[in-house]
Amino acid sequence: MTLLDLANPTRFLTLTSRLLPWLAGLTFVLLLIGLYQSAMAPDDYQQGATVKIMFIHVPNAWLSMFVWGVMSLAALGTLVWRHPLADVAAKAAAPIGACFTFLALATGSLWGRPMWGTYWEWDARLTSVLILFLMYLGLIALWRAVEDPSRAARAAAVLTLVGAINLPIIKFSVDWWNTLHQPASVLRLGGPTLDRAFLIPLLIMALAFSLLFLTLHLAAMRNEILRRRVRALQLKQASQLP
Amino acid sequence: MTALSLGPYAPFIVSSYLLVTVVVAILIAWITIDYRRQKQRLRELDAAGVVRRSGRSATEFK
Amino acid sequence: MRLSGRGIRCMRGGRDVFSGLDFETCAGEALAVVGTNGSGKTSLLRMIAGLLAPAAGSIALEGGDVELTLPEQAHYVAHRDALKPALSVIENLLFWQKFLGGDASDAKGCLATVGLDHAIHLPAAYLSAGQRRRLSIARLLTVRRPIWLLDEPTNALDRAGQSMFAALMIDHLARGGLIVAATHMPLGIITRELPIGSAS
Amino acid sequence: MRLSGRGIRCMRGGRDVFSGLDFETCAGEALAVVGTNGSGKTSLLRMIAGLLAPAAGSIALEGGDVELTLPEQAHYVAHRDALKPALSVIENLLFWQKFLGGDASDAKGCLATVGLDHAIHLPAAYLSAGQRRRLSIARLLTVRRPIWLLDEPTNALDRAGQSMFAALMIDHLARGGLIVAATHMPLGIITRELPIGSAS
Amino acid sequence: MTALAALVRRDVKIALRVGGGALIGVLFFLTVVVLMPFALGPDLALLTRLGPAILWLGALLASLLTLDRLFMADHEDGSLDLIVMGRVPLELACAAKALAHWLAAGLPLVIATPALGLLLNLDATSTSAIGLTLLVGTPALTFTGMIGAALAVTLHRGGLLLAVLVLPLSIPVLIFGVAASEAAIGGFSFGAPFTILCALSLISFVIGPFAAAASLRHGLD
Amino acid sequence: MTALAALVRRDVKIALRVGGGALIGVLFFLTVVVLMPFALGPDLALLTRLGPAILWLGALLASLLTLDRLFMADHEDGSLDLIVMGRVPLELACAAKALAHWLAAGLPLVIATPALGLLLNLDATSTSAIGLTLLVGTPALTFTGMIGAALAVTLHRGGLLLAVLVLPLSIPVLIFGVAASEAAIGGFSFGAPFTILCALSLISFVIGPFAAAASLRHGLD
Ligand code: HEM
Ligand SMILES: Nc1ncnc2c1ncn2[C@@H]1O[C@H](COP(=O)(O)OP(=O)(O)OP(=O)(O)O)[C@@H](O)[C@H]1O
Ligand SMILES: Nc1ncnc2c1ncn2[C@@H]1O[C@H](COP(=O)(O)OP(=O)(O)OP(=O)(O)O)[C@@H](O)[C@H]1O
Ligand SMILES: [Mg+2]
Ligand SMILES: [Mg+2]
Repeated sequence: MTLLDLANPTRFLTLTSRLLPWLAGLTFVLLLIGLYQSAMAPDDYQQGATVKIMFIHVPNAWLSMFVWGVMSLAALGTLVWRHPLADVAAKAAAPIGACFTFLALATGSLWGRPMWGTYWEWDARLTSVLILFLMYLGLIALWRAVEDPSRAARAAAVLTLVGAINLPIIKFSVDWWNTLHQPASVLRLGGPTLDRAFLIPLLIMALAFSLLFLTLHLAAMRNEILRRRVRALQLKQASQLP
Repeated sequence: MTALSLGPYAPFIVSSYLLVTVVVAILIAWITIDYRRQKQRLRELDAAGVVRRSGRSATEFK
Repeated sequence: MRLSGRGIRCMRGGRDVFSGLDFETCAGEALAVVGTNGSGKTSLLRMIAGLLAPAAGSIALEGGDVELTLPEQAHYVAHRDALKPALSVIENLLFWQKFLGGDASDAKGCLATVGLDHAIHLPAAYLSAGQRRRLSIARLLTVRRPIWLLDEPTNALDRAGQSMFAALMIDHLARGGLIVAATHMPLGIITRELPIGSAS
Repeated sequence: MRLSGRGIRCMRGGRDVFSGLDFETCAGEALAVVGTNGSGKTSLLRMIAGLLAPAAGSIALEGGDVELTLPEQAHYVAHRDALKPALSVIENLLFWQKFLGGDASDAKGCLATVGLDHAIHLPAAYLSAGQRRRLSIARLLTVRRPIWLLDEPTNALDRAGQSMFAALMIDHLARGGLIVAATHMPLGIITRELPIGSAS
Repeated sequence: MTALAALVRRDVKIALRVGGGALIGVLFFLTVVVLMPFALGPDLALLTRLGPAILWLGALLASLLTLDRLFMADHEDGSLDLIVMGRVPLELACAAKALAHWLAAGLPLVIATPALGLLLNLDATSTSAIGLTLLVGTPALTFTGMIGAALAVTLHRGGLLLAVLVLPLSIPVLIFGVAASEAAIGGFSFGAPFTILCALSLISFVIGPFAAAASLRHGLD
Repeated sequence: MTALAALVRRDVKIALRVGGGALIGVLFFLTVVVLMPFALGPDLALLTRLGPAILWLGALLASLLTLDRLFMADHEDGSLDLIVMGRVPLELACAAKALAHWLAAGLPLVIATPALGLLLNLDATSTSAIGLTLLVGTPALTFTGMIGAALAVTLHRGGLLLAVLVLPLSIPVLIFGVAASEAAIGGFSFGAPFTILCALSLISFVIGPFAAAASLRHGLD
């Protein structure tokens, strides 16, 4: 099966239906391992037990950006190649990305209270993530506000690509401005500086959440394809009426 | 396994894990319910005798 | 019912368009206002509709409903068709029916009369020029006013639409209605001509 | 110069309007697109103008200026007349002439041709429906494109206006121009008919 | 009655469909509140102090952004002609349009106030006080603004001119709205400014529709 | 070239005629600045401190209030069809329209800054610093906002939805504009935020027209 075959929505549906149970199972197992590992991780000498929040905060934070990246690729697919599945991928990803972003914000706040003494601070990292969240909401609103999916897809694609400028700002905000938030310790030039005792559970959790995203995204894409089929058939039904 | 000792900030840790669980659960639930709903609609359209342009029935995957 | 105007003078944008215009028309009769472009046909219709004040002269209705003013007994089909693109065909029609107070039951019937019944739930944004015009005509039918003010009503209608509309006008006249229409085309019914602005 | 379309399929708002349409027309010829309301005449014109993408099929121009695309060699007279009410007649015309790049000197001459020379400095907001249409025709003359796409161009024109416009079209064809017009009315010139959507 | 209800329903429906649904209003206020710290600086104490002002400015902004189309849209597509010719008194029709505008642009703010209060670090009493003043005061913004919207139609003008016409009219509402909210937060007498705010609203309910209808009736052509 | 100049001239002319002339822009900012003390309370020290923020919020407001009609007006009367069919590249035409918008809605603010600075009790250096940041930054507001304006046309949407889509994009401009002004007032390093502001403007000059043209080209029908 080549990539070109996947372009066919029907082919895509068959493939996902076969793949989804396996993906879901794998995600579940990895999540369990990751949770166990993070429960067993030692306390940090500075942060105490609150370091456990890291194991869910960081994967969610990474995914919040990664999902926008996926949507940007899909946007290119929509605008440049006019690929039918690209619209579907972009639309299906937005609510999931919004959830991850919300979780990154919420767990960050819950971590910030004990660490910085405040839930919220208007610093560059935090606000740029909040902007990301607002842009996710804006995109979802746009998708919901426009009935014609292909029209909405092109508009959303333009907006997604423009919003992608926010990603490097989020990533490097800690380096460009001195912020409360700590600088990168895993995804940085010159390798991770995090202790192995934290690094391994973190990486497992990150992998588990990525798989979770993949699973949910494929399932949501399947729903979206079905929704379009329903819409097309309903339109057809309406025009068949005498 | 010894009981986890989460120190003075236990409420923050527990609530963040809980929050993640709840949100992910809502996401999963929404996606499954959505799937059921779309399949249901397709079945109704099939029953109403509307066929796709390719001539296949509405619920057919292949 | 008798609609008449005496010595009407029309000024627009500070310039005289026509003056000293007299006209008179009765129930069951269609008056076709004819004249070159810019001679003031639309302006005259808007004066009858109460949307524009004559610079001199007066317009009066005799024998109508005494509790209502002239504009309240008329319906005006203009170039701009008062449709909201975001609403569906039936939503547009039902709104005007409720707001202007027409016969509540037969909105769908009127849509069928003008041949739009297959497009009932389509957003008005999707309508073609002629379909919009047909929807305006459906509104004219639903609100049921005795006086019809029509500004080039057959514009954009196809031939079938034009004869359909001619039949509707004949029906309206037969029931004692009154029509004032501005037009460059024959309307397909017997009309009395009111030429204005002979030397534009 | 030869304009042709092969197997054109038109979808609007997710619904099929027409499909498998072929047409062909040459310089010096006028093609009249005819059909019932909603059959897709306007949609076809917009496809030729490059404003709407066909769902299938293609439209090609042979023998035109090779450095320019088809839309760049055409001018489209639509229902909406692209006039700004806040600008005067001549300001509107001169803007389009400069923007679309027409022959600079004769804007006033074109206004005279369409009978608007007395209204040169009037704001476009003051124009009547027919006067607006005449101004659109003046623009069509000033920008001098070989391909004219006309959507019910004689709407709102009085009889003198219609024959004036027919003469202009004949002149354009004689100079090797090409006309595609959607219309319900006879245009007053010899045309080849392209019926679409026979069973709407 | 059904005529006016139909008008309100239509306008709300259009506002929701064109504006993108009921949630967009709330999202808009969220954005405005998020925006403020960028402009004013991230000092949370200052933000809390300015809380009522920020929410009131958001309300003013939302009504300004949407008011200019209140009558203009109906004028451009010819609906206004038919509304004027109708049997419903023009004053009532204008009031119905303003009510619909408030439902789409003012009410979401009142509903979102609790959430926005959290972001601005306001406590429960302050939040509810601000919510109350907004509930009473935002209709006044709409009903005074509609005069400007009607003038815009008859003058064939728009853009910033409208804002210049409308803003001075809304200053009293803004003053007493903010004053009442701050009184509630600071523990001063809430009653006095609040009463004045209510009075302003009531006055605007009368003057707005009459002024708008008068200018429409004499200005159409 | 003459084609683009004609487009700019036409749009400015219309904006001035419809918006009520060149002075209205200045008057609008005057109103906003006069309004702020009512919302924020008449504490002059606070007002001075918030001076840059107030002026920047005014700029944002002015561009939001007028941006939504940037392409919509041309779409509704059919001009956009002819512009798209024209021989001028659509990106350049979009840029010309944005330039005209800035001339009518942004430039008046820059010109009025000295007078407004007096009202807010700012000294000469602060005023000129703010004026400079506004001169550099307001074009960025227009050029990012035009993306939203183009989307509004292709989506047939408007109102608050547009503001919700546009505001997040303009937050960075606001941040660095205010930061640079405050740095100049407080005597910190003005260069760094000002350079970023310039960079943002330059980026928006590229991205804005391309994004707007792309969305218009794919979205008209
Ligand atoms: C609402 C508040 C917060 C937000 C929006 C947020 C956002 C983010 C984002 C977007 C990342 C990924 C950055 C990258 O990949 O370079 C991240 C990573 C991280 N955050 Fe947060 N954060 C918040 C609060 C906190 C707090 C309070 C702490 C701990 C004191 C924290 C600790 C970390 C750590 C350790 C990383 C991993 C950095 C790395 O190793 O690369 N965050 N956060
Ligand atoms: N913007 C649009 N979105 C979706 N559907 C549309 C749109 N415009 C038109 N349609 C639909 O496409 C079909 C063809 O429309 P079109 O305007 O091309 O018709 P037409 O032949 O020009 O009709 P008329 O004689 O009334 O002008 C119609 O059925 C109409 O409902
Ligand atoms: N809003 C206006 N303001 C000022 N003058 C106007 C306005 N509308 C029209 N006019 C002028 O009034 C005159 C009559 O216009 P009107 O629209 O009544 O003409 P008409 O007979 O309907 O023409 P047509 O056949 O072109 O529709 C015209 O010369 C026109 O220039
Ligand atoms: Mg007329
Ligand atoms: Mg048509």
